[in-house]
Amino acid sequence: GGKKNDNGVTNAENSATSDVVTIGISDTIGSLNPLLMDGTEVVKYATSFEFLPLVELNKNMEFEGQIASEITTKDNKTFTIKIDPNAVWSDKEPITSKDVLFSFLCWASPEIGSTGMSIYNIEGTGDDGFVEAGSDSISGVVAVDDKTVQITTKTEMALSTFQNIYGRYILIIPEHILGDVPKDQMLSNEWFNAPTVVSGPYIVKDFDLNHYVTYEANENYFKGAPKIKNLSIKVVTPSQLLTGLQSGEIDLVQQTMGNILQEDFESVKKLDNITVYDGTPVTTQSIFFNTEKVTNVKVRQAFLYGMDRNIILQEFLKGKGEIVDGFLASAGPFFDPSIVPVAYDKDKAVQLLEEAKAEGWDPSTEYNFYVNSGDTTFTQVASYLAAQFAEIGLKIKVNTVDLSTLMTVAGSGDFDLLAVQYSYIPVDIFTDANWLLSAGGWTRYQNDEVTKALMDTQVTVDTDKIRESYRIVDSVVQTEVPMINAYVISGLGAKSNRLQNATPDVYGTFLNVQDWEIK
Amino acid sequence: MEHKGNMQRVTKRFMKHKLAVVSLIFLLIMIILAILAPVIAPYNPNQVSGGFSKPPSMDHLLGTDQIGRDMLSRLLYAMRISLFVGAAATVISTLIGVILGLLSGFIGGVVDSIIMRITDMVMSFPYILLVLVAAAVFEPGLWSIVLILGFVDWPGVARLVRGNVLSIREMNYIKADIAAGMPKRFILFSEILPNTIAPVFVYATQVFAISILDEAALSFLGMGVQPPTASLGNILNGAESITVLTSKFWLWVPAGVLIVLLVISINFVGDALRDALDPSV
Amino acid sequence: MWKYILKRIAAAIPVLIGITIIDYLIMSRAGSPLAMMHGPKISESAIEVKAAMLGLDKPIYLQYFDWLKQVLTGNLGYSIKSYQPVTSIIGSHIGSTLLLMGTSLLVGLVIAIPAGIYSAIHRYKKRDYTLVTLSFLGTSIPSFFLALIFIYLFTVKLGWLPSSGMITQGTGGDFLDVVKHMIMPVSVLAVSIAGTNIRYVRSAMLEVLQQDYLRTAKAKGIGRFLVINKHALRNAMLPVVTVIGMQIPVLFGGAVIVEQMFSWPGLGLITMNAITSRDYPVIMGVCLLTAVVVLLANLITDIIYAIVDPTIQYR
Amino acid sequence: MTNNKKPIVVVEGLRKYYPVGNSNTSRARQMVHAVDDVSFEIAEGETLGIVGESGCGKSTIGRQIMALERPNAGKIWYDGQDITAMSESQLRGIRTEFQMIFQDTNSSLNPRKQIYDILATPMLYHKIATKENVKQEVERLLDMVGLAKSSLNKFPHEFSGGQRQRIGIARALSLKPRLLVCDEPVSALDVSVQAQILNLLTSLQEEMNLTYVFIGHGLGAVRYISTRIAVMYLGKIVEIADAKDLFENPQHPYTKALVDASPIPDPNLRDRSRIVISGEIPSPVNPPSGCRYHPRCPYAKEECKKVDMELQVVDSSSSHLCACPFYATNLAKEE
Amino acid sequence: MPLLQVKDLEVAFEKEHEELVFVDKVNFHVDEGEILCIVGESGCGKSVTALSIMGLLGQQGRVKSGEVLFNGRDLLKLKEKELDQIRGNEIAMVFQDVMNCLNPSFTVGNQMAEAIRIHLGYDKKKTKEHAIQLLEKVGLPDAKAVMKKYPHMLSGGMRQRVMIAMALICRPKLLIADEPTTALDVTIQLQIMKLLLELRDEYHMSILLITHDIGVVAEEADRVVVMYAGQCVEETDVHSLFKKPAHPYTEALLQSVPTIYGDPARKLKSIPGTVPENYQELEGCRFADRCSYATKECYTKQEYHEVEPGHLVRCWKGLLNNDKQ
Ligand SMILES: Nc1ncnc2c1ncn2[C@@H]1O[C@H](COP(=O)(O)OP(=O)(O)OP(=O)(O)O)[C@@H](O)[C@H]1O
Ligand SMILES: Nc1ncnc2c1ncn2[C@@H]1O[C@H](COP(=O)(O)OP(=O)(O)OP(=O)(O)O)[C@@H](O)[C@H]1O
Ligand SMILES: [Mg+2]
Ligand SMILES: [Mg+2]
Ligand code: NI
Repeated sequence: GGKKNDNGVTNAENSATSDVVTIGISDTIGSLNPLLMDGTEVVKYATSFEFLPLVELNKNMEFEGQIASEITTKDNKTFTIKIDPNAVWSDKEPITSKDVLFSFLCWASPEIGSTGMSIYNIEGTGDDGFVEAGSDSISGVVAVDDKTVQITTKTEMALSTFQNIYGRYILIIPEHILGDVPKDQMLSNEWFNAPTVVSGPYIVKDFDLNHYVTYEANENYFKGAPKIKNLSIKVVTPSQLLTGLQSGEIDLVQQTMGNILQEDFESVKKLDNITVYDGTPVTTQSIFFNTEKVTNVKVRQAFLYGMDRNIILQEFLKGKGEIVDGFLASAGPFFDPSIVPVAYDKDKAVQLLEEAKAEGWDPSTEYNFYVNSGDTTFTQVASYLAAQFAEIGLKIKVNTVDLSTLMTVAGSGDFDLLAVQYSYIPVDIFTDANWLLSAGGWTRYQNDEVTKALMDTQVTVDTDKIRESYRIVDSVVQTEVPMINAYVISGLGAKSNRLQNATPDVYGTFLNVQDWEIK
Repeated sequence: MEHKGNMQRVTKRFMKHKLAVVSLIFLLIMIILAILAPVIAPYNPNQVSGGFSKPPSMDHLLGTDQIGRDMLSRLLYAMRISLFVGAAATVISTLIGVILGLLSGFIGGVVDSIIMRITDMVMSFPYILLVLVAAAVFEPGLWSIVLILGFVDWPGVARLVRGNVLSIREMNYIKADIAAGMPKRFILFSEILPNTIAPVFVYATQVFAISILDEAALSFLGMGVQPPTASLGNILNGAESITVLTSKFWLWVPAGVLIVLLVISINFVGDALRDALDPSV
Repeated sequence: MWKYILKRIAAAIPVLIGITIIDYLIMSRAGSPLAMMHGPKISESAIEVKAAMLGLDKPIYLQYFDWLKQVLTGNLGYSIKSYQPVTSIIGSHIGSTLLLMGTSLLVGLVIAIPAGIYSAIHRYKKRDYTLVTLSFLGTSIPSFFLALIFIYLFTVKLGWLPSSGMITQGTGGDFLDVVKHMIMPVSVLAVSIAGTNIRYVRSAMLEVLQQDYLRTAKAKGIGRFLVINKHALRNAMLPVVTVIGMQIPVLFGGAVIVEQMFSWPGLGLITMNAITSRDYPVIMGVCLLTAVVVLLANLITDIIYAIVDPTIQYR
Repeated sequence: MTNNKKPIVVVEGLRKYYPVGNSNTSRARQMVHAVDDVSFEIAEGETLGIVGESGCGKSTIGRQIMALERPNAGKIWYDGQDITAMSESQLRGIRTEFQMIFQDTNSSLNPRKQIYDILATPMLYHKIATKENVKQEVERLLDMVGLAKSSLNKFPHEFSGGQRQRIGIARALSLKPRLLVCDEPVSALDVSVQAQILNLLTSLQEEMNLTYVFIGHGLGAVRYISTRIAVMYLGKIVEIADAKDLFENPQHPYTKALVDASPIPDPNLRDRSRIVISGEIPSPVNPPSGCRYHPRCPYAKEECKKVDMELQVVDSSSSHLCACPFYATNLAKEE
Repeated sequence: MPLLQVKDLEVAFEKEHEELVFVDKVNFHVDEGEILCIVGESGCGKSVTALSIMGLLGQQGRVKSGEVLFNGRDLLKLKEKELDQIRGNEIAMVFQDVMNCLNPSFTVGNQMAEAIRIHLGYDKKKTKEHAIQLLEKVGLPDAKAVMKKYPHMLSGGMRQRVMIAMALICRPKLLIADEPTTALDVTIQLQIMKLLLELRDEYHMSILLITHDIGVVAEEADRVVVMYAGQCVEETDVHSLFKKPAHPYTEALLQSVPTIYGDPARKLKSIPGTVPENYQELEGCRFADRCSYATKECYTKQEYHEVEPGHLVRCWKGLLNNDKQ
């Protein structure tokens, strides 16, 4: 950062750019086909500029209607979706139940075989989440009328969970355009590269998944024509986010799509053409134990006591984040402040290890710790942790591998410890926690108390009850330590001062994209 | 027993390249430093011994890195790793290259064609692509980098040796050996091999330089030597941030300069060796 | 000549197939692209369905044959990640990679050839030593390091040049705009190309300068200009042509890093991403393409060689 | 004169063809007819000179006699054994008996080996010397070829061309051969050194009862050292005779042209009449039909184009063979 | 005034950082229309002498002192540009190594044309005619076809003819031929020598012929300069050289040549030893160590003096040795 910023903003771009708003991201876009959603935020946002989901989370972590005006349930098994009466496609065709049914059917078609999410909990689908090949409907998804759809699930599901996964990730696509396309051609369908009809605020003009997407405003957007006519997404390296912001090549960086390097935080803040925003802390750096390999609870506890998370937070994250135990971060409705995170206690850790030794633990064990090489901050933290653990007599071997390898290792269980950046959505911890703390999940940790508590969250709509259930889960996690929450990141978002009405945050940044404006 | 007279001649000619002499001295010092790293490094390279990203001070002559490890110690160890990777990769590729080249040139015929086709293949692999794929596939680690780099560089050596063997085979002293009824192994190992060593040696210096650069590039891309093990490339990896680049010079300048100096010295030495070993002068 | 070309192409085919086999074997060790998909939102059985759809459940040699069959029909398959046809992914990026490589090569040679000649003519003088030292420096600077320094200087400090991409986002990208974006990546590549080639040109030139026919040319009194630029240069270019041909693969490698550093929309970045996501139809496509490019480059070098060197006869 | 001695080498119908050009690029195999149906004998103790223009196949014959290559056709008997029929291992047993001296002194010694190693290794391998006496043997050899003992530890590049040639001779002699093939051993040397080597060769021959095949294209040197001389043209022997006979009474028009073309170091003779033959030696890939010399021969007749002339005995002496039956008569007519 | 007069020419080369004199105070002249032969063993400085006349020494070589007067002008003082006016124009040169002396990348026609155009300024058509005419002159059948050929397609003899044709482009007054026939077969050698003699008569040029073949000297030369170890040791006309060689080296040289003429049983006289390696450092006669007549006086400085009119020798004994016989 330093002095150079005082010399004023250096703008290497020519003035033709001024009416284009560029969003800088540091991850490539896997696809622009909503059926190919791969779980990355980048793909979700890039595609939902065109195709809206039923609902979306806003800054306050409340669900706001997109296509749906509301989703309700009475018994946590049947969910009623009311489609916004104003909702229309860009060709002025109204968005109807047909479109919703069609979109759900696509996700359940074995010919398409979507792997972004399987909807196996919906009545009428198999264990794999697919209907019989050739089916033209899912029995659990029915149209009540033109603007109302009813979905029945096999087991109980909290409304927030329903909304979070089915509501947010299934983007509604136009049946009247795509209805006749054979299902096995949907994924490679060229139409998605240049859709003629969209429901969202923007429509793709040109793209190169590894480098950029440029959008044009959908003048018929039912929530109002976007004020910015040209929007674009630009893929750069994390370090270039800073240069891009400084030079004006980038107007906005959102926390989950663009990962501004920790080292650059100060520099970004110092840019005088830029306003920065601290994101809601939700992305956690989780360290999972393979509890089948690291069986001794005392040893796992020793790891927890032996790491000085405060120092890490201060030094590596420059204080941008928080420390909690368990899955829930302070944001969101279910957080229970009564769970006080374990404090760094070297002596306690040593003592725990002594006890473990007495129980037959072999102190010469070297633990394989897998770390994502793409996460530059945590690779450094891992080195730091290795040094810290060494002090209490725990030997770990840090293996820095790329994400694919990490995932393969995670799946095969060939690890002792594994660190992954994981966003637990505050309103729906269930989906992730339930999977992670199971025989098939990464921790391979099974505990009936936890399972029951998690199930409890799904059968009630009472926030206090849910909070209580999650408290049980988190306190078990704190004592049994199948997972350590190293820190919760509050990412840095940034916005050019010429851009009005936009606020980069973890959730809801793009809900009002049609109102964005250039000064 | 390499003869004194010959060695003297080579040494004398080498000495005329002043830059090369300076480079050689520099390299030797660096190699000694690298070997002695455990003894002379002020700190354990993986131990957090000071503040985070602190500029150079009396305690830490080159400052500390992002997690408070002593930069000087890390640099010494990094150099050790980089030199090791370079040297080991060079040894491997040179060995493979020499063996295949000798076989190819001496036996000829089908063996030659097969070896040359394989050489073509390896040479036609877009080289860093192969390295990248392999680095992503095989678990990244010191030895896999060494093996990958070693595997990638041998075709050049093989071709060089083969060419040499083919031309030496036509030399009259080989004919004289055949006429004197000397056995094949004598001709191969006692006559042909020693005469190809000099150019191979010169070539090996280039491979050495390239291997160090490649290791650095791979580590920089996060596919090479993995942290916490320090290598010159992955130290530089930390400098990708513009902030570090502009305001924390001690985190990247020493490593960058060291790579450049090591590689350029090796190149200078290799160049001078080529001159000194050239039998035609 | 045509016969020769055909023959060379025929000889290249086994090499190509060999390369793809090796590539495929390596790829198969890389693990499944589906590993990334495991997670809370997906059931194991859904992944099995997907694997069957992609043919990933078959033995590796069968997968390879399927792939080969596909390739022979001119179809490189679809990206597992984006389901775009590999041919169109490659097709839309090869241009910018070739532009970058070609320009860099050109710039590199435009520097290297005169510098090499100059150096050779002034052998053992200060200027020669300076140029040779510079050329060594050029080859010794890691390209990513140079790229960092350039970005620091020209984007951060001076703000003259954009640091990423090929055109200014959102504009059509006129010629000047592209040129501006190209300056840094091209310079980085050109520095190392020039560095390597200055020495090749120099030594080729030195070799030629000692040849008897140059003495003949001088003895004819045709003047120094013609002697150097006609008689010497033509012959000195022969070995240089070969060397340049051999540099193409290396150049491709260098481009990967430079493209990554400058977010250049070329094949390099595609490849890097494909590798990290194990998108092997794309990786195989790129590998095949680069192998073809390299083999073609070899062929073209040989043909150029034959054109410039009349002593070579093809049959 | 030579007839009463038993031949040490008999060459019969020797042919050696080489494929043209690079094997990768040529499709139809064209052949260089390097040596084409050549027969001769070498008697024990004599020196057979072979002369002819460059590329006419002289060295090729030398290499066949040395069994360095296998001929395409024909047989070579060495001391009654057919070496063309022997396996490589059988050959190794008798290889020491015939040795070779090369023209190119640069490439005939391994530049990285000391003279001692060059000379001692083969002797030790063949057990001609033992570890104890090998040094003595090497010194004796050096002495024999007129080099100082101090040369032992030197490298080839430390010697002049003449000295290197002496080392080459020493190496050939070290294995106690009976036959020595000298392939232009003096062509690259200066006249003063040339004379040294020629004299050395003759004295060694007397001393050790050696048989020489002396290949050369300088007629002077060949005449000086040879007892019998074969003249080659384009892969064939056109005339073979005792040295004196050949120069005083050349029978073949090509021999005559060669003799005429050789400069004589006496300015008083410069105005003698000399035949200048036109053109150059044709390509051995497609040699001319009939007598291969006919396109350049000033006396060529129609017949010469068709009939391939065989070597025939010339009346004057039974050891004088020539492949041209017309020359003498033609010459007579012209005069 | 002689056409070419070389006076006290001294040429040095830089070798391993020291300057070694390889041509030491060489003196000779070439008269109009004559053939002057320079003979000597390999490495005695013949080529270096010739090259310094043409200003073609290259980078490492340096003329330390002396004059090369051509028609009265000192060539050594001319600038490169002025020299180009003379090279190929008034003085032409033919080299020994025919295999390497023509540029392999250009056709014969091209290589001839460039010189014609630069020196004579002819247009395209005339240039071509001139070139063809010259090629025919040097006895190349089918000159038109030869024009289109690359050097590697020609045999050694043909290349040498092309070289000669190139040398003749401007009807030079002096032709320097550096061992023009050494690499060729005897029959071809004779053809080329005959050609040179014919051309000399036709063009009335002088030829400076460098050779190490005594036979060629005897057949072709008018006058002879004998060089040994960088120095001229004898200069005289060809007849007196063979009849009464004044320098022991010349004498030994003549006796060491095996010849097809005369008594074959005659034992060759060989010169013992080799040329001293560091002859630059020798004070006295450089041949003394190999000379059968050497005495103490030989190890002092030897003057190059005239023993008979036109007969120079660098031996204090002069013709004394001849008298003994
Ligand atoms: N190994 C080989 N491969 C192909 N052709 C060959 C080979 N060796 C010789 N030749 C050809 O065979 C012919 C005879 O060659 P050879 O070396 O016997 O000639 P030479 O009489 O010794 O000539 P020179 O006097 O030049 O040594 C030549 O045309 C030559 O090109
Ligand atoms: N370019 C050069 N660099 C260094 N030394 C040279 C160079 N050219 C010639 N010499 C030296 O000058 C000396 C004379 O060489 P020159 O070529 O004149 O001999 P020459 O009489 O022409 O011999 P040859 O008969 O072999 O052609 C030699 O000892 C040679 O080593
Ligand atoms: Mg030969
Ligand atoms: Mg010479
Ligand atoms: Ni020794």
